[in-house]
Amino acid sequence: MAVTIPSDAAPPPGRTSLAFPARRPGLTLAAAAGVLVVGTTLLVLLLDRKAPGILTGAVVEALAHPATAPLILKAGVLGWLAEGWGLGEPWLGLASISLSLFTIVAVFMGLFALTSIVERKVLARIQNRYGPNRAGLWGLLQPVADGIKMLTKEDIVPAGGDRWMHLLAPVMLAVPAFLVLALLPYGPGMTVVELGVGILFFFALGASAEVAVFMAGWSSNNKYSLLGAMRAIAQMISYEMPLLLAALAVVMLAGTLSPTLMVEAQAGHAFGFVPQWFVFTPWGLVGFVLFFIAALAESNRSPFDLPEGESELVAGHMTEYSGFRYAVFFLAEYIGLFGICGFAVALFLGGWHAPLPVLDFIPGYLWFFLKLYGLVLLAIWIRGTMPRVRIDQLLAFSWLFLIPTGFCVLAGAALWHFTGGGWLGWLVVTPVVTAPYFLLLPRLQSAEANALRTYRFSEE
Amino acid sequence: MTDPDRLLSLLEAGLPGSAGRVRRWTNPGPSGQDALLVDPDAALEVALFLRDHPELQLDYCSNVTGVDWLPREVTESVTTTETVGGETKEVTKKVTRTEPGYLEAVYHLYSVALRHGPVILRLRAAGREAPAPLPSLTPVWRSAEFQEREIFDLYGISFSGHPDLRRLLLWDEFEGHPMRKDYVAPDEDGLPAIETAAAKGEANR
Amino acid sequence: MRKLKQLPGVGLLKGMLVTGRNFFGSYRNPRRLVTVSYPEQRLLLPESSRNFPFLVYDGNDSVEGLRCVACKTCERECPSGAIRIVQARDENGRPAKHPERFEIGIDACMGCQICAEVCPFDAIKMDSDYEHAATGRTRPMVHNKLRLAKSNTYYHRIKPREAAEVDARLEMERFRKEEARRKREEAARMKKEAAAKAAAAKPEAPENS
Amino acid sequence: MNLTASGLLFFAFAVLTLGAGTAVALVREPVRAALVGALCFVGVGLLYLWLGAEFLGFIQWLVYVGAVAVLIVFVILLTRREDAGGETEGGRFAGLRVLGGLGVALALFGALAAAVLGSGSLYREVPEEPMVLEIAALGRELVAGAVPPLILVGVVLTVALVGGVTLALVERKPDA
Amino acid sequence: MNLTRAAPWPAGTAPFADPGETELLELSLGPQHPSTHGVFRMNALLDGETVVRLQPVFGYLHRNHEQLAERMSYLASMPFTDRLDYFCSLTNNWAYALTVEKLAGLEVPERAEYLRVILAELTRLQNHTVFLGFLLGDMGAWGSVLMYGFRQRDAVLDLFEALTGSRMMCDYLRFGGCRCDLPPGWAAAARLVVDSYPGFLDEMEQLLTENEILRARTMGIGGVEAKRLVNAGVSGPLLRAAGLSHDLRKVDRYGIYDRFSFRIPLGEKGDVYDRLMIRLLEMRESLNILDSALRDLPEGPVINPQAKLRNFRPPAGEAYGRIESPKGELGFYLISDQSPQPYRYRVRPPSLINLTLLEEMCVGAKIADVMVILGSIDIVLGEVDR
Repeated sequence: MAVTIPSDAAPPPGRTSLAFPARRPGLTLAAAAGVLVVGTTLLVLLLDRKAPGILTGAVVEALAHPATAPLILKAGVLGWLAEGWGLGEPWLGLASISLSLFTIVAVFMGLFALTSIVERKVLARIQNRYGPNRAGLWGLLQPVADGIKMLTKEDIVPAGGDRWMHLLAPVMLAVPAFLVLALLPYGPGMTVVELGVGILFFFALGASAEVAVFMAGWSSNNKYSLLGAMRAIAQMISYEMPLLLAALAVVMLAGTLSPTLMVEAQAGHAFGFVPQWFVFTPWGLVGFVLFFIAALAESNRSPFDLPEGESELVAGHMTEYSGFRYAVFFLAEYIGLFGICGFAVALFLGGWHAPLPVLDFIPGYLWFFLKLYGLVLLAIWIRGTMPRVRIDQLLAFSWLFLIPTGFCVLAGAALWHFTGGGWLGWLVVTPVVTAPYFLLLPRLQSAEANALRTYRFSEE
Repeated sequence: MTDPDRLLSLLEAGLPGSAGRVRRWTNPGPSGQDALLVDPDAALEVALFLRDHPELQLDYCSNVTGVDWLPREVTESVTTTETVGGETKEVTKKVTRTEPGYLEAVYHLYSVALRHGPVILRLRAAGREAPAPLPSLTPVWRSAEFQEREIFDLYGISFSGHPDLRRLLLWDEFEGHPMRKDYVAPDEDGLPAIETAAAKGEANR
Repeated sequence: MRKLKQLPGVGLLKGMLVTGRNFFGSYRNPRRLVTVSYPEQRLLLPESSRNFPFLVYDGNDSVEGLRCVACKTCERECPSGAIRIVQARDENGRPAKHPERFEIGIDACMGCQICAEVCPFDAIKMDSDYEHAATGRTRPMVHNKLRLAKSNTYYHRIKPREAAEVDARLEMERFRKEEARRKREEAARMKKEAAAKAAAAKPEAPENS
Repeated sequence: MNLTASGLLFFAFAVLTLGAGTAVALVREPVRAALVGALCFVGVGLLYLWLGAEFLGFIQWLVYVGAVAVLIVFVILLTRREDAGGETEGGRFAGLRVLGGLGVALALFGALAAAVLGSGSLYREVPEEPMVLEIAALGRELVAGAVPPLILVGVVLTVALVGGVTLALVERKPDA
Repeated sequence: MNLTRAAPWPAGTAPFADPGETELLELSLGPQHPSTHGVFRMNALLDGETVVRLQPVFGYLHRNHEQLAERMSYLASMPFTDRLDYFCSLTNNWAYALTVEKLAGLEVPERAEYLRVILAELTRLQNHTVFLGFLLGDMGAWGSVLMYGFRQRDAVLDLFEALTGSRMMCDYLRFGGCRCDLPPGWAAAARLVVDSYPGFLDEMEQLLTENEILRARTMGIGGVEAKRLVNAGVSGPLLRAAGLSHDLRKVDRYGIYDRFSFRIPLGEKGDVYDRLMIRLLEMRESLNILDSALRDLPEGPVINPQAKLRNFRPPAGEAYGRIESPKGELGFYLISDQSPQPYRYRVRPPSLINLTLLEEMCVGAKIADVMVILGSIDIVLGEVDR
């Protein structure tokens, strides 16, 4: 029974309301968008005077066909640099690389800021409360507030801990997370670094995360951190195997190690509307589920958030971190999650391909980010529901169930290849792929846990 | 079932030597919960007997409490026969003597199996300054472990035979036993005493 | 031992269903959301909600109209010793029927309403206002007589039913006291008349004997 | 000495690798030594990348930084503190020990240098266009040509692993 | 003053005869720790993740409640009983009032008895609701179940606030009855809350009972057989989860519980899963009691007219009274010497005594299980340290 004081009533005397919840949200949003659009057009026109016609032409053409808008814009800017500033070869190459890197980092930092507020809002709504809505419109400025808080908080290095290792650990975790973003196939021809061995690079960087987590745990000179670090290493090692196996199946079918070619292998639609994504094949579906579970474990997301299990290890290897370096850990975890979900999209969900041919007018990179964000929201939903798994169950689940399933998925992919797909493929591959689910999983749980408990009532 | 007289008769039957060492203690209040006053040295065997006797099966020691009885002036009329001026006659005089204070451990026992109780045991430790150690009943009922440690902590009765006798609530280097009636808390926080009614001590008279 | 009849993993999905339903439910009907955004919206407290005591005064003069007669019952009964009363002295030093200083340390007071319960004159009641934040830890936390005194009309506004009951009771007492006083006067007058009649009767009696 | 950009890069990677290598020997703290060792492996991976052998570079990172470095760290953690070896600082034969160590090092370095110079690979003409590795070809080569050694390596590795685990188990007294 | 160093471990207690085998890690869990339900500390000796020894340390919230009560009148310590087990203030009040009535031989009118039963069962409902939330929070479910529990519990707390004036610190019972009668419309509001509870319980059961991770985390850990529990003085849901039918509402038949027909749920193995399910089933039984109690709530006075409010001096003597609080058997032992202050005031805390076998439950389990086992015992530090 809440009585609502009309929002324009003056706040109670002597207490200025810190928050400035927008009086009319719609108007504020429209004003902000308007300022943004007008500002950019003015900027473009201003810059255009240096090399007339190139920039404006590129912008117009980009708006014309959005599918390859980023490429056109980049070409336009490079052309503008060459004409306007008369830059030579080394500088142009440098400019093109930095342009790509700048956009990728900007996009993913924006995504990180958005996710940190979306996660708290979705978790809040799951728990029937509002979530942060004080900083800015609907709480959208909360990431800015968090950032400022993290910057101003004191940055403590524990005495007795190993100072340099303590300072270096978050960097060692964040750098690989960002490097992985360079490999993701955002759109046709839009992969920042076109490596022939993209997947291998992804796994090589993933492997270095363990060393970073260990450095954090060991250098904090704190028993909780050490326990957290040991758990993190055990978890990451045992969940890298299923990740590898699921990816190998796709490598085998797509015949290449580069994610871009894998996405191209999933082009086209069968029977006019069913997309040829790997997830719509029996081995692909099980492989995707396997990949997603292992992805949750790799990025320490619930229900596998054991390293920083609040209830017992306070914050695991991040216990002794404060201030901005704690924020870097936070950042590394989210960017790592984006990286892995990005690969899941590239490997199984058909990268930039639209689910239905009729939807092709939406540009490829939008599809990629939509699917990526769908997986991130699924991870948040899981985090709001499931309790944490215990360390021995976590390891047993990986070694005794996920890895055998991984081998079956490999076998299933091979069978799919030889049976040429279609109904026969489904018939042959499905039992092979789901065998561990029916045979191994029930045995994994102790017989006692499977029994349905009966509760009697005392007679009197 | 738990009427003290019946218990005393059962004790006589079961434990021959316990006659002199277990007496009935009557509760003046309306609650009708009389107790058994047990001498410390007989406490362990009486406890084992009460727990294992088929008719009693007092397997649940619900509550263990310490009580600090201050020395009390007791005035009672004493009739003595004296010879005054040749003939002997009865003389009743008011004699006030101070009964020495003592510390007491009270055990409330119940039976979960037979659903009866409470049977109350009272063990007295002579003297208040250096109370004689009482036998611990933790070996008989494990529930007494923490509560006996609390009595040791707040009253100062030490229990012989307790597996892990340390202070339960206060830190080990604390001097004094706060629940004693004559305990005065040392004023160590150094702040000026706020003279509220309670602090002046005459509240709630 | 009956085995769990469902496939492993289905229990987790059912759990996801519940949280999903709650997520969309919270948008569908906002009544599910229990929290309110506090400074702008406030929960309507039930009538009997109590936080800190206040002194009731009749009429509109907060010093003269105080019901409190400084009998110090509440000071004695207060469990946390938060109340301090100094009884006023009239001009020639005899204790007067109102408090010169009445202070409650609201940091010590735990709002247990025992003072309101034991007060024989209904002079102290519990207020449901909870916004007493102050900048200092000692001085501002002690509310003096002026700050504690609130009018009976305020009491009627925050607790209508309870205030009406108290007023009815006070009215009844006043009426009964009035009644008793009138009966005493009546009796006194009757006695005086009787005495006067008796005196009048005596002078005649001697004449006619 | 015409310093091209890639020459500069090579020089940097080489210094990184060698520096990390010597640091492993000199650093007092065992855990720090392990981590600097990981840095040395990264340096070797970078050298492969500089040569254009991306596949080998990433495999180097995956295997050495991901697994071997963590293995060394675990070994340091799980062995007991006290018998971590007394310090052999100072003592009567300090001088002799240093000389001996230097001698062995020089001998080793000499043998290595001779082998490399002798092979004449330094003077071969660097091919203009670095050979582009065709992954599929590599895969076919591995599976078709070198099946027996591949399986043999796998078996040896498994046996070693299982052996290590049973040793660790036996050493711990069975739980009472 | 060395506060941190606990007592040395008695020799030879670790399963490994010579700790030289692997280095045992001594970890102090608490007193400032996210899931110890307050300032409670455990000194754990760990071999890797497995607990070898566990020593609880108490006293961080000790305010010597009993000494305060012995220097105050009987009425003045009633609001302090709210602060013992601050989740169930009304059952604390009832235990204290029951013992003083037994001490002074006071009768309680009919309507007051009904009110006491209604309020005690509402307290049990909201305590078990919040227990579910904390247990799932210990297991890492990020507070979703906790928030559902708080939302449902809020309705009950609003009922308490409408009747007693405060949500958690009710201070409502007096010796010989209750402080004031129901405000108009309270019974109807209570009826609404009781009717909404089964829906909430069904939702919780769908979320919990078949959840594989929850079953894996709770089954088979923390179990002790009934005989040892009784000897260790454990009471309440822990005992019934081990299959022993001991509920003071049926054993002592205090108040008017014998007029209501309700059943006592019993578990099989007494592990954490059984304790969770027993509390869920107990909530349903409380709903039955509330239905019948609200239906035939009689009219009449709520307090015994002879009971004096101030300067209350019970006759000399002593009394021990106990009730079935949501945590277990909550007892009060009072000795009166006819003065306004009790000569001896003792609280029998179920939370403290239920912790006697904590070490036995935790040895051999993982460090993550220790938190879940501690959560399943459902302790409140206000009652443990008094």
